[in-house]
Amino acid sequence: MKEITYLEAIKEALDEEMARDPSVFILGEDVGVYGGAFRVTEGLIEKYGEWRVLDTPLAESGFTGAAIGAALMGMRPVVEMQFADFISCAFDQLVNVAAKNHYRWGAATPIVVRAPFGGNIHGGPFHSQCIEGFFSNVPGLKIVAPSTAYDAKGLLKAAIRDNDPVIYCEHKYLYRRVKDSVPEEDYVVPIGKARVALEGKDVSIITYGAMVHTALEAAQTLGGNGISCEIIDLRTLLPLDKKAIFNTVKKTSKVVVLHEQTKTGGIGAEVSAIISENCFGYLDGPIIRVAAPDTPVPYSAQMEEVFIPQTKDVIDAVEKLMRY
Amino acid sequence: MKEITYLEAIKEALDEEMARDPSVFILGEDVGVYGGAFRVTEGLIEKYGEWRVLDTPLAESGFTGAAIGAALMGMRPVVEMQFADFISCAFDQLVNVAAKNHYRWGAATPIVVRAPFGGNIHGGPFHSQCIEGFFSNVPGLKIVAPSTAYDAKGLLKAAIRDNDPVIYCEHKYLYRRVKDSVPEEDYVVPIGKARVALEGKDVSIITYGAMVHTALEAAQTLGGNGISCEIIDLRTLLPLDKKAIFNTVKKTSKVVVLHEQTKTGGIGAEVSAIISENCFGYLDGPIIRVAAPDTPVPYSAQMEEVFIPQTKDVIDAVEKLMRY
Amino acid sequence: MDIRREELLRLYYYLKLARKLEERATSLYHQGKILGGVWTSYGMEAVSVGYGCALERDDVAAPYFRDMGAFLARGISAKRIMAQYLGKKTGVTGGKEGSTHIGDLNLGVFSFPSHLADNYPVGVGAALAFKIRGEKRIAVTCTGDGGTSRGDFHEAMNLAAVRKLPIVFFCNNNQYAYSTPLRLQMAVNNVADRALAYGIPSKTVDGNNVVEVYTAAKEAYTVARNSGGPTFIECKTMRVHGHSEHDSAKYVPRELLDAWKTKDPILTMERYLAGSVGMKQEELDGVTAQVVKEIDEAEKFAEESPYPDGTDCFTGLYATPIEEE
Amino acid sequence: MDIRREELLRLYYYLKLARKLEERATSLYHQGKILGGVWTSYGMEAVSVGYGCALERDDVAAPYFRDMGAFLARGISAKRIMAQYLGKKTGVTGGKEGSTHIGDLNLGVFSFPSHLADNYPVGVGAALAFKIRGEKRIAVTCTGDGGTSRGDFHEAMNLAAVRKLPIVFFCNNNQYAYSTPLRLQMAVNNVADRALAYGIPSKTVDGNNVVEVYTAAKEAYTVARNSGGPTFIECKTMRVHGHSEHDSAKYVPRELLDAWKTKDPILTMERYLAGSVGMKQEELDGVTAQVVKEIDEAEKFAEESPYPDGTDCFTGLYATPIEEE
Ligand SMILES: Cc1ncc(C[n+]2csc(CCOP(=O)(O)OP(=O)(O)O)c2C)c(N)n1
Ligand SMILES: Cc1ncc(C[n+]2csc(CCOP(=O)(O)OP(=O)(O)O)c2C)c(N)n1
Ligand SMILES: [Mg+2]
Ligand SMILES: [Mg+2]
Repeated sequence: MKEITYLEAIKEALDEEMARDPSVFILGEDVGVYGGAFRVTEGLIEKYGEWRVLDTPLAESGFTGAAIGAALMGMRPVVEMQFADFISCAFDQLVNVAAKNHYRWGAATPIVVRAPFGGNIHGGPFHSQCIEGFFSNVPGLKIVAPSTAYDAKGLLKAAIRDNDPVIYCEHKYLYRRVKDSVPEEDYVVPIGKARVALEGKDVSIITYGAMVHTALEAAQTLGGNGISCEIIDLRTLLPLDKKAIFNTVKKTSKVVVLHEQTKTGGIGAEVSAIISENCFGYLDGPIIRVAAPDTPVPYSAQMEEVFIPQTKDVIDAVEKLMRY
Repeated sequence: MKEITYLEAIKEALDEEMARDPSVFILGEDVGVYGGAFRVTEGLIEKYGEWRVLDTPLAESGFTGAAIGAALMGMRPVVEMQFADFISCAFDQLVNVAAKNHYRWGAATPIVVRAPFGGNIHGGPFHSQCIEGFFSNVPGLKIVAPSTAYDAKGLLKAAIRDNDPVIYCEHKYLYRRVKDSVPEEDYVVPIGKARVALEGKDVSIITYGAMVHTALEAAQTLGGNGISCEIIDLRTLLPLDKKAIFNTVKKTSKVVVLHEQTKTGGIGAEVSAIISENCFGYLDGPIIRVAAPDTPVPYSAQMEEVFIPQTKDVIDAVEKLMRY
Repeated sequence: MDIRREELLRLYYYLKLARKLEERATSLYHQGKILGGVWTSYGMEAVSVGYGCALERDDVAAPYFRDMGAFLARGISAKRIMAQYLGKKTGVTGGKEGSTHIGDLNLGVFSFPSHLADNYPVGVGAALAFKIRGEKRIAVTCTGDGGTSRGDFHEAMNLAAVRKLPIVFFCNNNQYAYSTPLRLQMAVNNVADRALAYGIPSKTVDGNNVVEVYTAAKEAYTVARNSGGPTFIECKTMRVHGHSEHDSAKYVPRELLDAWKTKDPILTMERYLAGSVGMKQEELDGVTAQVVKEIDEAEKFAEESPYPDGTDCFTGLYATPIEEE
Repeated sequence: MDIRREELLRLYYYLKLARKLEERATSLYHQGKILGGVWTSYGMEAVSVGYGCALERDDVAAPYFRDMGAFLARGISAKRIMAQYLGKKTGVTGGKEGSTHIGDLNLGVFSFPSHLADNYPVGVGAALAFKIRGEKRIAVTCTGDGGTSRGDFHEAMNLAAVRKLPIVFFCNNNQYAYSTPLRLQMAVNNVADRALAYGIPSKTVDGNNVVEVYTAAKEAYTVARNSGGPTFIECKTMRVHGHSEHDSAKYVPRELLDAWKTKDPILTMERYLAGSVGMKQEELDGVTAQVVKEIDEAEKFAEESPYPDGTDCFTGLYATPIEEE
């Protein structure tokens, strides 16, 4: 095992997969010579050449479409959005071409779209968005969102090897702030499987991405107050790991769903809905969502702090629920 | 009062608003001389000229962006998507420009985007989609979806007069199949308000669009079996009319959410989640969603029939819930 | 370019096959047997027959919906296409999709996503794959005049030009996008002028002359195959009927329609074959007989094929399904 | 074109104001007072000063993020902009947005959505409104060389051309899109060549010469204002520093940077004013003094302004809020 950052984990996954499989290649803006806006692909063009680390014109729909075409011809493209926010420009290609190819005509489209998402970096409305909600009603896509270096590496490898289009939501706040152990040898984290980030018995906090760390912090304080939290890190947002979700609900009977995404129409809505539908008898309190308010992400530090769910918000929600 | 079809209601709303307010104009593909693929705008170019009923090049992002710019200059554009499915090409302009203008810099963007949506017309994967799910996690937009001629007219008028971007989901299956009474005089149906389509006491069916009629059919059969259904026609999908939803839940304590949209990440998830969050104590059974399966809309009649929720599916769900 | 006799006959065969197949589909539509719409390439068959027949086996095509000739020339059989129209299980997509939304990776042809010009970037991606792997294959893609107004057209053309990819772009310029005439679509005289923005060489050919399309295609394919980069080929033709079977096209001036009807691509080809090439009428009749037989068989096959099960709608979403334990 | 003395001084004033304001912002950034990024128009000020100053009061601009000159020339004060950088309540957007994401409908300037070229269609829409209402106003929009590769560029240019709308398109061609050189962005020699695809007349001007930009703008505005339709103006310049303050731009050849540093737009203008125009140094110094004073005041204003309340984040989503009973 070795300790690496979340960002290094992503880079290693790319590097190892490119070394392993010549059909893997990277395309996007400034991914080559510059090494990407966040330096995730730094050094790869030197190693794999300018045809496998391809600087594209500023044209998200065009290069995403091109990735789809290359995938149909047996390649495994990894598309980098410079910021997740720009995925909106490739929405049509992802939703109507990539997502539907297999169902419509049996053609597999093994592309990965890396989407550096999330706020807390003073990026304002266009460099902070959580974009998973755009795609959660789109059958045919898979969406993953790691919270640790271990999962970042393992999920990216799994995504690259998967035969379906995968949107890989990497939280840019975690790039250099999260560091944990990954094995020296090759491994994957299977798509579709959540993980128990913390075992507990009184209440379940179901979350993903940067909020996993917020939940862990909250759980520590709550533990001190005698409340034992179980934290589920979803890891895959589409499709959801229902079994893991139902298991924790059956265990604790109390649920807080936490995400940085805005509340209405977020992933939390679906988590809540499947619980109501399938575990109603196990619940002994309302399913509470802690999420960002329904607005764009504001720029000023004062507002952004209120906007993004904080540890305190989670603690309040759990305590409220425990009093129910 | 007079009887008109759903399609005529939309046309009348457009005509009357254009006559009332010179800043209202229409743009889109084939809306002028041809009168629109579904003939909704037929006759309007003759009346208002080619600068107020504007045939555009085939460029959804371009003409939606242009509508936004015109709106910023005081116009009230009504954009027609030829089929709702093509709204994906204008996703970026709607989500990142229109939806965020007011929050970001206080600029109102009074545009209406007409989106002929939904299936049951053998349109296959690209001419049958429900697109409301793409936008339900996008703060700043409003989404409406009428089920009757009365609402179609009143909501379109309200949408045109509203100062925010409104996505107007008109169900194309209903165009010529639904006919009801509208007043002779001017009226609007307020955005943000659901309606009770049928009063009942045992179970609430919360739905919208074409499924309102499916729910009504189901309720008739169920009524015969002694089960009294209350049907809520949401009419506005973003933001939801929470009060109306909570009221019916408090009344019946049993909820079926019904929509034609695919299940995961659909509007039903949010409806379910706000109920769990706010009315948990009133519920005496799981919140059941009846929705399309998580796939694209298949073409063949056999598959499409299984895909789209049918009256029988609603009856089964209600009966199952009553047995809970 | 010298075209061999067999090749000319092949072009003629596909022109006729496309025509007869779509005529039959149209009649099935009017009998109420096709539930969705029917959009044909009637009068424009030379475009996709021309570019489709000029391809080599390992090349790929990313067509649009009016490219029946290309689907056939790539090897998708009339039987499978007829069954597709009827929504049968034996159709190219097993009923999941309708009409010409067909593709088959084994035959090197991509399905068309309705969204016009979406296949432009996708086609470019195939060319990119060939370039990365150093394969001597090329890709082609096609859209209507209408589709060239879309952003994806622009992004695809530009990307292909910058990377000198082995792709040839086609445009079926049939002068209308649904009801919208060219003058409301663009302010240039030729769609080919659009290529100037990308540094892509372009050519405007008579889209009703299959030999001309085929010849221009072959030349451009050779350039692309030899690392010479993309070409844009505008095929000027005319949609001599409605946008689809439910459109009477009364927005098109009669004279324009009449003028173009005399230029029918099949008549044009027959005149050429009988004239310059000196082919006998019997030879042409032989082709026609073969085509009619094939279409009859296709119709019979399609009619007799079973419909899919309704529950087939649940299958095939993912290529790598997620195992639920 | 004959430009009046006052107008030349106005151009010079805005060049200096943009320069000083962005220099100050950069220094505030390095002091850790600006939390988001800072992207400047350093060395490229002539582009947006030129096109911005050439506008009439009732015209509107839909700029991109490197258009400080246009924001200032439209009348957004240095004070408000400085407060904007610091995320203050008195900033143009009250803290909701950062840096040059500013707009003010009262001053006829649209905010820039990060997504490059998104403002191209939006600008076209403003022109469309003027055309529909028969007003003699024009719109302008601007993007970088990078932005011209996007679909929205294409769709906007095409729409404006077809409808002959009163809009003038600008491109700040500073030869790089972030780290990406022109040769990886397009296969044409001039960005202006892109306009050929639309039948839009175009012009390439020296983007470091404010008088040249201004003159070309004025001419194109007159054409647009008199129903002559759109023009595309490419301003060739160079981004003589990194993409933003955190980029050292080491991917740019030194010689290129050095060559362009001697062409600084302010030096160029000063040479011109002192030379051909025969302006006295004192006059120029007077402008500089005025600018420095203004920037000092702006900084003070910004620093002393309050931050917004955190809970302001909940306000302002809708223009027509929905009443909850
Ligand atoms: C992005 C998009 N918008 C709208 C449509 C609806 N539509 C289908 S065909 C058509 C006209 C197409 O015109 P053109 O590209 O010239 O092709 P043609 O039908 O003339 O062959 C339109 C608008 C579509 N398919 N895709
Ligand atoms: C659609 C989109 N994709 C990516 C980005 C991220 N991005 C910000 S600036 C930039 C480069 C812009 O280059 P150019 O248009 O030449 O403008 P310049 O910065 O050179 O003035 C990129 C890629 C963006 N803003 N918008
Ligand atoms: Mg056409
Ligand atoms: Mg640039």
